[in-house]
Amino acid sequence: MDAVATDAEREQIVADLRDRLGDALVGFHIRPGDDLWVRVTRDVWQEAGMIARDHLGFRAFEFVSAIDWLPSPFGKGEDSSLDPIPQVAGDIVTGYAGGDTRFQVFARAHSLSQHMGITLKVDLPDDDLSVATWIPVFAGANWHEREAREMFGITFVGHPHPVNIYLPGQFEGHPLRKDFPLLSRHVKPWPGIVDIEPLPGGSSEPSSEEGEA
Amino acid sequence: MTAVSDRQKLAYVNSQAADGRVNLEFETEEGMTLNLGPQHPATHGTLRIVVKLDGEQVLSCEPVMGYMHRGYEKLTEVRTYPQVTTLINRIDWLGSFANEVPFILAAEKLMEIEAPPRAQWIRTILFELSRIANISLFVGDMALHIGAMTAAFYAFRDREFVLNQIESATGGRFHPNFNRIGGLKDDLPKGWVADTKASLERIRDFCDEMEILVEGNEIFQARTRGIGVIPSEIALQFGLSGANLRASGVDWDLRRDQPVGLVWDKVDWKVITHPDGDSFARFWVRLQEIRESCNIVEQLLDGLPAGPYMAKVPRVIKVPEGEAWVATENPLGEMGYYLVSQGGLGPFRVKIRTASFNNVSVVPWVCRGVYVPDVVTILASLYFILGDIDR
Amino acid sequence: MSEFLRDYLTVAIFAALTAGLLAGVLGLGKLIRPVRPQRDKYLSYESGVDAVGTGWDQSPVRYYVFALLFVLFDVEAAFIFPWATQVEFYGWFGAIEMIVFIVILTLGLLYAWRKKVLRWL
Amino acid sequence: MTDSVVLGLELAYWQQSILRVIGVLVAVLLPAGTFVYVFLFKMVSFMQSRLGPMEAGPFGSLQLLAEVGKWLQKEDITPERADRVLFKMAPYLVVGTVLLTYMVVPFGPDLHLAKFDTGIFFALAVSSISSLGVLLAGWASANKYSLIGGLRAAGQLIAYELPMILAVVGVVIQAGTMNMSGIVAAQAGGSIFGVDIIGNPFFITQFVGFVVFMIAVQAELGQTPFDMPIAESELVTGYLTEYSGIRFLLFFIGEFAAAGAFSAIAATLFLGGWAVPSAWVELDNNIFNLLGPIILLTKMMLIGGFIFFIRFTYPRFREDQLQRLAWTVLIPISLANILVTTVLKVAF
Amino acid sequence: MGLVESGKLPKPLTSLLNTSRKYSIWIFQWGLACCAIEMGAALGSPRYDVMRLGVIPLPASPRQADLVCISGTVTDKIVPAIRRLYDQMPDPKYVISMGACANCGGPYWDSYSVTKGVDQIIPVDVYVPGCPPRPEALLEGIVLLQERIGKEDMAERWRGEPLVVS
Repeated sequence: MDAVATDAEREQIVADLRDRLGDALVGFHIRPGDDLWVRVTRDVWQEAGMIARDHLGFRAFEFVSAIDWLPSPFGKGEDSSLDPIPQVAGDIVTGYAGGDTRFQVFARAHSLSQHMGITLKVDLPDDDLSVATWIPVFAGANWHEREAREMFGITFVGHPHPVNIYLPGQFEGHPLRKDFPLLSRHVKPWPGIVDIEPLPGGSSEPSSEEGEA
Repeated sequence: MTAVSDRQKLAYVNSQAADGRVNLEFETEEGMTLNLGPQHPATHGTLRIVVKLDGEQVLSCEPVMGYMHRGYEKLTEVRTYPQVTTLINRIDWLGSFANEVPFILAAEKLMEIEAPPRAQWIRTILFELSRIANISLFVGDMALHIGAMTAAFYAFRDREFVLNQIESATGGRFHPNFNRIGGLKDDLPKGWVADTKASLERIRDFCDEMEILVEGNEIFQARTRGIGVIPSEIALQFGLSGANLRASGVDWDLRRDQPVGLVWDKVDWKVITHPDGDSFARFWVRLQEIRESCNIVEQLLDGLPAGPYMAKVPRVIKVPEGEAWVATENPLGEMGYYLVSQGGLGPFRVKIRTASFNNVSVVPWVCRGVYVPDVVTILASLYFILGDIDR
Repeated sequence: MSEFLRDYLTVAIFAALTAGLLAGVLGLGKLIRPVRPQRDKYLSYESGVDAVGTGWDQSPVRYYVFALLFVLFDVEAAFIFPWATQVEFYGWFGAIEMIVFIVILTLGLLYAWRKKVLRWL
Repeated sequence: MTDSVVLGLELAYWQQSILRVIGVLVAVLLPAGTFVYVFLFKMVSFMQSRLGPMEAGPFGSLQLLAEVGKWLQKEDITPERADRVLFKMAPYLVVGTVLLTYMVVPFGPDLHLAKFDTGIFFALAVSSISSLGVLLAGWASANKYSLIGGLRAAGQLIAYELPMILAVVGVVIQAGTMNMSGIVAAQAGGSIFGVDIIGNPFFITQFVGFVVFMIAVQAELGQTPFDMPIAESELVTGYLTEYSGIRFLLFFIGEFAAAGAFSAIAATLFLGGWAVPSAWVELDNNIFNLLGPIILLTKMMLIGGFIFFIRFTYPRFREDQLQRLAWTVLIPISLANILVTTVLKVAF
Repeated sequence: MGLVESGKLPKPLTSLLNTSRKYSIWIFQWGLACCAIEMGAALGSPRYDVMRLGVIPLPASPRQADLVCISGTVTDKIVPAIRRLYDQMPDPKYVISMGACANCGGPYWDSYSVTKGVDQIIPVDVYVPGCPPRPEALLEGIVLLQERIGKEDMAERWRGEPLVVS
């Protein structure tokens, strides 16, 4: 794949988006020849989706989900000397295209004609975890938003049927938040990484099956 | 064995049973509300479809899932990368090998290593074999749901030949856990190539048999043609993928259009599409895809390169910071992993985009005004796997 | 007793014996089967969740038009049978009469067909 | 005919009656059991390249006894919402009518329970009562799957009953009688355009009627292209959903006994019943009284094998498709068949 | 009410009844996850063919089942349904717990939504280990269950509280 050419394509997409959204496009990240991340403000979340669908050709829907950037207060549960439990309330490190807050909603669509995808992100302020629904953009977002709602406690404004999709009705808490503890791990500690077996291909000796190939 | 604790347990169970009343708002004055599931033969496991009926006609239909929700996305956050592989091949339990691949590819992308060519070829071969094993079961299963019993037995019978090959290469019938970051666990055993070619012949015979027994049957056609039509625009709106999308006439196959890290672009094959978008089209497309997969595997077996099957990777796998999205064309459709790493031994966040979740989300749209038997036909033709919906 | 009636007597005896046999089998079952009453055991099965409604919800029977047609045709069929045993006796006269009768029936069916009632709504 | 001579024995009427009742009970349960074992357990298994039951007895031949013993021990559950009386009555109705259907089937020249002049009419009338039993079972269960299954069974009744009756009319025209023994005699002693070497089995001269009749039988029995009342993949087990224990076993026996009954009726109407073409040898009645049941059973197995072969091969129709098939294809065809038969009968 | 329940049957008759139960096991398939496919292979695949053993995989309704095979991950949301369908089966009834998830939670032992073992809600007769167990393993489990049924004393089984959960 020609990295330079696709790079230009993706930059063009960002430029188009910036034309239409103006300052509402807060950040973006391009991995040349591979992928594209764009972060917008909360006000234009639905509009950005519409633009991506109607004007940029991202017609096929992939998913809507969210991410909690808080470092886990419980460590990774790996109970191992190799990866010591980090301090609680460490600094929030966000990913591509940046981020200002703990919760970020991101969605992805791809373009059948250009053979590329786009990840749109939006920051949610901690005191108001709500964002406009994407159902008008892609009808399939319905269930994804229900999932994100129960997993993170995010409200999708305008969602017609905001009930739990996976969890039992009286389930308490939002499991995918980083501060949701997995109780079993506290009752019974994970045996941890006892031993790391040597990787089989490490020696990279020539295969004995070459004759067959 | 004490009676008291039993009663306590029962009390707990009964309190949980309150959940059985989810979606009671669905109940209205008119018509009959019927639950198909959670335990129902038509739902391959534990999907629950609440249908409101007028006579035998479906007025509206609402899937209720989560009965198989195992919390994958949370569990991946507390596992290391090698452990995650074990876990995620249980998402779509029929195409386990194919589940591992996109995750491994996403991790490899962030680590900026590439598996050696032999590993890529073997990955592609096993990927396609798991597709054959998966879809051949679909063929029998769809026939079973329409009432033809024998086809399902043939599917189970001939699928075993492929499972044998997967087992002899990887050691596992179902959950191979054969991928490693940077390559594979092991090389192929001796004589595997010839055996696989022999089993492909079996599968081709199976396809012929199914074309006569199921596809060519007038009753089957009467039951599936024109039933559950999904136009291409709706399919894209709901994010359908895989054979469901191609059966709606959209010429889109990630194997051809975005062959990340695997070698489909090295062989000659064609993408199967069908313009109708009905249940028959979905069945037909899948059946033809088995044949195409056989072709792909055969060509790949002929051109299998020599060399190492594992790249140089560090002993303890830590993936550098970053985000990566890798999707592949799995048996059920597009399966993608959005992997966020912050440099630890395990992922920071994994968003698993499974095919069935999106595929089934179209059910309320497509199941309006059909008859009860058609609901079963449509569900069977959309071909979902519960683990793939609920994760 | 005439032979004709005796055959019906046999039927009656046989029906009684059948009922007795079935009752015997059920009684044998009652003798050796267990009874373990539990609350949930007697709930209606609906795939493992609480049933919505009583199970006797009203539901429109869409095939009532077919049922009406069926009654008509069934009565006509009862007229055909006695003639059918005596076709040779009545010869061409009876045959033509019956052909006219059947053609009228068929016209009725065609009418229903044209009126599109032979469709499951 | 107060006393008749059967197998050289002079028997009083009551002795004959008892013998016949026992004979019919055997004749019902034996084919039903054979059908279950041969077709449900073995034939389908071989079709699906399996073996079927092997452990209970040699080649699993005692499997049936195990089934009966097991079902006798199972708890019999009546759901609390069900209409208890009707719920318990439905299996009687289904099994009882099937047993009554056998009454008119002749197993030999003298081996018959009742020799009605309206034999075939009686059989058709009684057999359709079992659909009422199914409807009762479906309604009384107070279960939605059952209710839908029962309604489908009723819908099915009105779809296949007419083609079946009209297909039989062709046979009656040819035989000139509704008496089952008379129909057998007409086939054994008949001729096809003067050729009498194989008699006149009506499945040749009434082939259209035979096909229509078999399709209708498949629907009457609820076997697979028409098994909408049960429809495992849609309605769990349809009208049987709430039945357990011995009552379920009765339905189960009823299903296979009905398959046997209709095989017997079809064999009698179209394959010549207990008789084989014997124009060239002199065989007296007593020999046929011995051979008759065996011949009939063989023919029943042929027809039953066909029924179950279709059952395990074909997918299922939808209810509206069955209605359309019945009213726009089967009924016109069988009416045309009657006309053609009449004209030929009168002309030749 | 029943003669068997009160233990009044002579021994040969008891063993006859046990034998008939042993060879006629109608299996109700609670296919939940991966194991469901291996169970399907055991029931449906001609290579394994569970019908040889007298296990009839016909019933789709719990009312006609003798044996329920819980195969796969049991989640907290499905627990009430499992319990109810178990209750709706007529006695005598048996349970096979198939696979690591149904036995103890398996690879999802630390998940927030998975029940750690189906034996918390219904009494299990045979545990089949594996993830997923091969179909042969399920057949072995069924043979073990048959042996157990053959030696069973029904009066013993039915003594005591009907609501027993072991």
